[in-house]
Amino acid sequence: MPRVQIPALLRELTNGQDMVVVPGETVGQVIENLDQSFPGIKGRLCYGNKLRKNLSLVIDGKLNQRGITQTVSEKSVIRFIPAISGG
Amino acid sequence: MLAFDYVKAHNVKQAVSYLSQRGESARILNGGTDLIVQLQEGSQRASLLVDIKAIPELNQLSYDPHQGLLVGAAVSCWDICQFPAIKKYYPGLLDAVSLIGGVQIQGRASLGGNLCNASPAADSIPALIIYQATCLIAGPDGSREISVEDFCIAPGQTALRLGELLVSVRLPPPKIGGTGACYLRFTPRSEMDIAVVGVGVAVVLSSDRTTFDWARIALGAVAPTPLLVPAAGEFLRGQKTSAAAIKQAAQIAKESTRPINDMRGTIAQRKHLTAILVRRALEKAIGRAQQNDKEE
Amino acid sequence: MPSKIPVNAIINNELIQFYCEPRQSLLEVLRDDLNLTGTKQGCNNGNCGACSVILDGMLVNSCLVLAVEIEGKSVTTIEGITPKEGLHILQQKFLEHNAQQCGICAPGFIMAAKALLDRNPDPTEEQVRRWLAGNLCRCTGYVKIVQAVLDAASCLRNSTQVER
Amino acid sequence: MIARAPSRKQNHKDKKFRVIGTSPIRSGDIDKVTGQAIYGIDTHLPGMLYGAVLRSPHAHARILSINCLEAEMMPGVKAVITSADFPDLTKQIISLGEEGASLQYQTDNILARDKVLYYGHAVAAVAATSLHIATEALQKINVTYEDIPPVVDIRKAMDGGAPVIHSNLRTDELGKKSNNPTNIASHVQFKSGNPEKGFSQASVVVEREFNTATVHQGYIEPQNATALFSANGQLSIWCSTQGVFSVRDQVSEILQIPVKYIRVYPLEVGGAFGGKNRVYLEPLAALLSKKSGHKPVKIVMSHNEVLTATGPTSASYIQIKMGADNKGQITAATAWLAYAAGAFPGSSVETAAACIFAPYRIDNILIDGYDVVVNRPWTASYRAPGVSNAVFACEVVIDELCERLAIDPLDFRCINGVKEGDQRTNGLRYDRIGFQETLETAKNQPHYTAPLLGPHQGRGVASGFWSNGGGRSSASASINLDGTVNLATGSVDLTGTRMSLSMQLAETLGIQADDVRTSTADTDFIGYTDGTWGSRTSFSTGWAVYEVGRQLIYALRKRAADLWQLPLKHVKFSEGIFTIGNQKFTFKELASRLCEDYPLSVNTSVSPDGVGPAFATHIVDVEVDPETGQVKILRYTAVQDVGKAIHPAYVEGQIQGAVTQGIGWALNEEYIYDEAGRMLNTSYLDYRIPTCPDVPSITPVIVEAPNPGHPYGVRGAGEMSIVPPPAAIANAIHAAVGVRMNTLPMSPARLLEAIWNKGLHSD
Repeated sequence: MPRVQIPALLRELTNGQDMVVVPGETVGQVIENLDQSFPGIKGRLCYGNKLRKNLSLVIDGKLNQRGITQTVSEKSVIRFIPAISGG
Repeated sequence: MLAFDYVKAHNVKQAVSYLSQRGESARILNGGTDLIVQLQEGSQRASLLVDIKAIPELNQLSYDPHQGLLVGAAVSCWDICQFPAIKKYYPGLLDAVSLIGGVQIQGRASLGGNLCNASPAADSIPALIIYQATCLIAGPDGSREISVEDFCIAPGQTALRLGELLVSVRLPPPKIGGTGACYLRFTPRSEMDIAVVGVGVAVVLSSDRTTFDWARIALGAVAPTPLLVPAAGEFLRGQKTSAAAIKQAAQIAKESTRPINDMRGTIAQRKHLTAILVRRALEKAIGRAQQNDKEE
Repeated sequence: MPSKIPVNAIINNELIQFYCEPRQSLLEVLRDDLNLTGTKQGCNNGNCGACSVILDGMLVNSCLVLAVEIEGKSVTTIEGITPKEGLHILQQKFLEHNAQQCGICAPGFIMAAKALLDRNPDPTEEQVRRWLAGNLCRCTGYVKIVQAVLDAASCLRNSTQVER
Repeated sequence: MIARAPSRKQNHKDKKFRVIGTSPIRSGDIDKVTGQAIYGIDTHLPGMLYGAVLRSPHAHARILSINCLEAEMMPGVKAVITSADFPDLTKQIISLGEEGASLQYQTDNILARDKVLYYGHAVAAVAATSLHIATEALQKINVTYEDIPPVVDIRKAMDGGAPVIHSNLRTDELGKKSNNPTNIASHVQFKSGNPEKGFSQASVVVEREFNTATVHQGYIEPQNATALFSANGQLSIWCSTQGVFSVRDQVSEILQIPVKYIRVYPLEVGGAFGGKNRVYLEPLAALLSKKSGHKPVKIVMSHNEVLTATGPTSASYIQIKMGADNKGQITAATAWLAYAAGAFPGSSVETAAACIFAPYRIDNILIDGYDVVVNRPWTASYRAPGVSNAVFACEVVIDELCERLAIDPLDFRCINGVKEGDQRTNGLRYDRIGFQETLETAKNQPHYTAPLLGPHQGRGVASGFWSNGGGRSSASASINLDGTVNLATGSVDLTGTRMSLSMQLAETLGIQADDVRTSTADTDFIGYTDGTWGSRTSFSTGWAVYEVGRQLIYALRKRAADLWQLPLKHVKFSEGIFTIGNQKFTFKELASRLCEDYPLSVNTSVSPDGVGPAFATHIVDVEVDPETGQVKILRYTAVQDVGKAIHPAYVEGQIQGAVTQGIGWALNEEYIYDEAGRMLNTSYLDYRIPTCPDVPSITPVIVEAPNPGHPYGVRGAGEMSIVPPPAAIANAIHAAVGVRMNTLPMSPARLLEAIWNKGLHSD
């Protein structure tokens, strides 16, 4: 099953765990299921049904533009990192 | 910019009458490098600008071994820097004038403008003071002459009375033999900057060049107006040109300062730099005095 | 509204009459009234040199000259040094050395460099850097500008028929 | 036809280029040296009015009333506007919920509503028949203020007792809001491993704090905008911007005008460096145009306005703690970053937090970042936003570690430097990167081993990281009958990207750079394209250009196959030559032959993954005058990995320019405020950007570790080299006179004070 790296500020919701295994075939499903086990976490990652504007999605170490619709594999590692601005 | 009228004066009399008629709200336009900026910012207002660049007396630039140097108030920094007699006899003035702005400013800014803008940090004023320069002033009640150190009375304020006009600046002839002078300033950038401290020194050394016969030290940006430090000059008279004497003179100069904290420098920094620059300027002036011997 | 004054001047070798208010700068009149927008507006207070023009042989910031002051005088702008065909050697060298990035300062630098080379055909790098102190460039770090000016100087020295 | 998703990994092994890597002259640049290039400030339309903006003389005050009557009565005045003239955004903002805040901030920054939040904050605007009349009219607008104590200092702003700038602001921690009003807008955190444990394994631990001042991009062309709001509802805008689409969308949101009615025209831009992404004047010009009876209105800021009222970059307060074992291995690092956002939230502290330790393999890390509002202009991006401050702190601490461990600073960086496969704090994994190459190259520079020639001279080094940007780009290309190609993209060209794009298309098609004519299209004529920021244009728009090139080739192959009645696979293209059966054609030959009766044009839009991060290592020699605190830069060598230099001469220029901005940041540039929160040094006389004699002839050294995420290996070149200079110079100053500077700028006054303090302590 995909694994999710929990952002440091959200580990208060996962009793300190920084990596959790969550079922799901898309990022969206993964977040839903994550919220089942750790209520409230979806509200911290998403605004409505979209990732928060100031978060970027990282899958297997690579930035991903496609947001919650992105499909993930059994071995995927999903991360949510602060978006980076440029000059 | 607020609206104003513009007139070109063709002689001193005309300029004086314009200035008298319009009073406070008339302003003299020379190079404009300060005035136009001030008018744009609104820090200065004027109903009339009197352009004095076409007045012959204000464009004089002459040197005579007996009369000394005469610089019309409208002569540009550029022309001053090109004038051979200034290079030869008034190196301290050349040091200062060549530091006023970049090339674009040099061609427009004038010695008279630098004086009349009366900035405490003006580069040319300490240099004029060390050469005992005097200001020739024309006005409704005729003309008068005052020494440069008395010309600036407060930041941005001069001794000019209503209707008066600075015509020219006169520098007495250099003392013969053993003379040297120097103006140094400190700025964070190497160009296009305003002095944090400016120091002018002039010295006359004994015939064997080992003793100060005479010295004069003036400072910029360390008081409300450019500052002559007679005590430092008097102390040096008769002293050997030793590191100790120079250090002492620098200390006297430092103690005479009344600097402020502002965006360009702190009190401590300005006092400290005064001593440093006085020392360096004296060393350079002495060097020049001895250099002149080799050339003569 | 204040009335306008007629001014007669030679601009880029042409006798021109225009009307302006005393408070209008030469820069403003060149750009807005005479459509000579090659002279760029930068800081408008004499600190950046983008508006450099040559007034009776002297390099000046046109933002610090009142248009009424040029009565009877001669002004040369970047448009005035560009030959009918080809480029001024300084313009050519700026291109070859990639001395312009955004390019807003380029006309001012070229006018300043011309004023230098007109007086000193063989400047040292230090002389070039000092002379250009009144012109700010925020893109290039000045390196390629200085190279372009030194290169143009040597070309001018080595050739007589290049336009000046 | 669908463009292949530009994400597959590129193999750059023994790639030979014909065009890429050369430095042709762009004929378009001729207009820049003759003065004929048209910038925003050169815009002139028939019947044009001139606008001017009234700005707050207070850093923090309540607006009690604004009376414009007298101004409106003035002859020549055609329109006066205040925030009351903006559409009511309440509904819009509520519907956006949390994210509505940013729209409110945007609008309030353009014209203050109930409060002014910084010295220079816009309050009203006028359009008149001349600029002078407009500025006179400003003085006839009567505003009554009620002063509120300002807070301009970041640490004071974080104190409980500080004046609160936004009563509705709460600290956001990834969606969780604090309870009480505060000036701390958000907190971001990165944590990995166990820092405490890491420090306990260190043989040397260095902990220091740093302060850096607010600095400005310092572009020469002031912000300006010209707008024509036609009677038919069409809004046309000509302005000095990094991104035409970004302007369109911001104006659309602020004025609540559908994007289809807004058209933004790109022009030459006289410098931007991150400062020309946000709109300031465009909505004002648009409203004034509408209110003045649909006349075009042009507004140009003075440089005083540019400095006081447009986004500079953040001042910051930073604490760093780093530990290393006796082999020079970093065992743990923590950073506490507080960045001043200015009047509204949104500093680049998150970017800084993500980049600060990125060059090093560190198992135990804790990074906290705080975004803090203060009564200063709203900060904007500036070349690698926020990273120079952070890297200054990190690399100075590293220099001290090296000193204590007696390890060569470049060796130390080699030991700890990241390599391909390593992972960043934020979880991104490095693909092919060039950090180690920059270190090796720096070591081998003659500069690094050259003797220093005088007293009080010192040499310093520093490295740095910049993530570079990706983002959305569109391009369209059409073939001319002579076989040349017209290329249009949505990327504003700040410093020569039209050339680097021409070259990438020419390379793809096997033609010469000057066979491609590249222009920037306005918002009606090209697909959505992000602004020219994040060093992204040669990368992302380069991708789009590569894709349209592939499409052209594919289309020509299909046409040739039809004409010659061959299966497509027998029409081949490689090395710029089409092989059709046994005949060979150049691109030009085939194009002119196949496009006469049936024109060929293609377009595409991309949003590529595979952004390649950049690294740089700089060496600098300085001479310090210990009696005045003045620092002279004697020699500077900047080694930077750009992936692939499309046009090496332009890349050199980018590096030299970035280093010079870094030198200004390091030595003299800073915003100076009085107690009332008014900025004092509001001109380029006292805001001291480096002049020509202030800098040496900077030596750029280009390292090329191709980015596998780009067909030609491009990473981006524009920003990276502004990052290391402050640290490198600080380290050189230490080598010269033995003082560790922890404040930017390291101005003569500050360095002198540091030298005095050292003197006092050393005896």
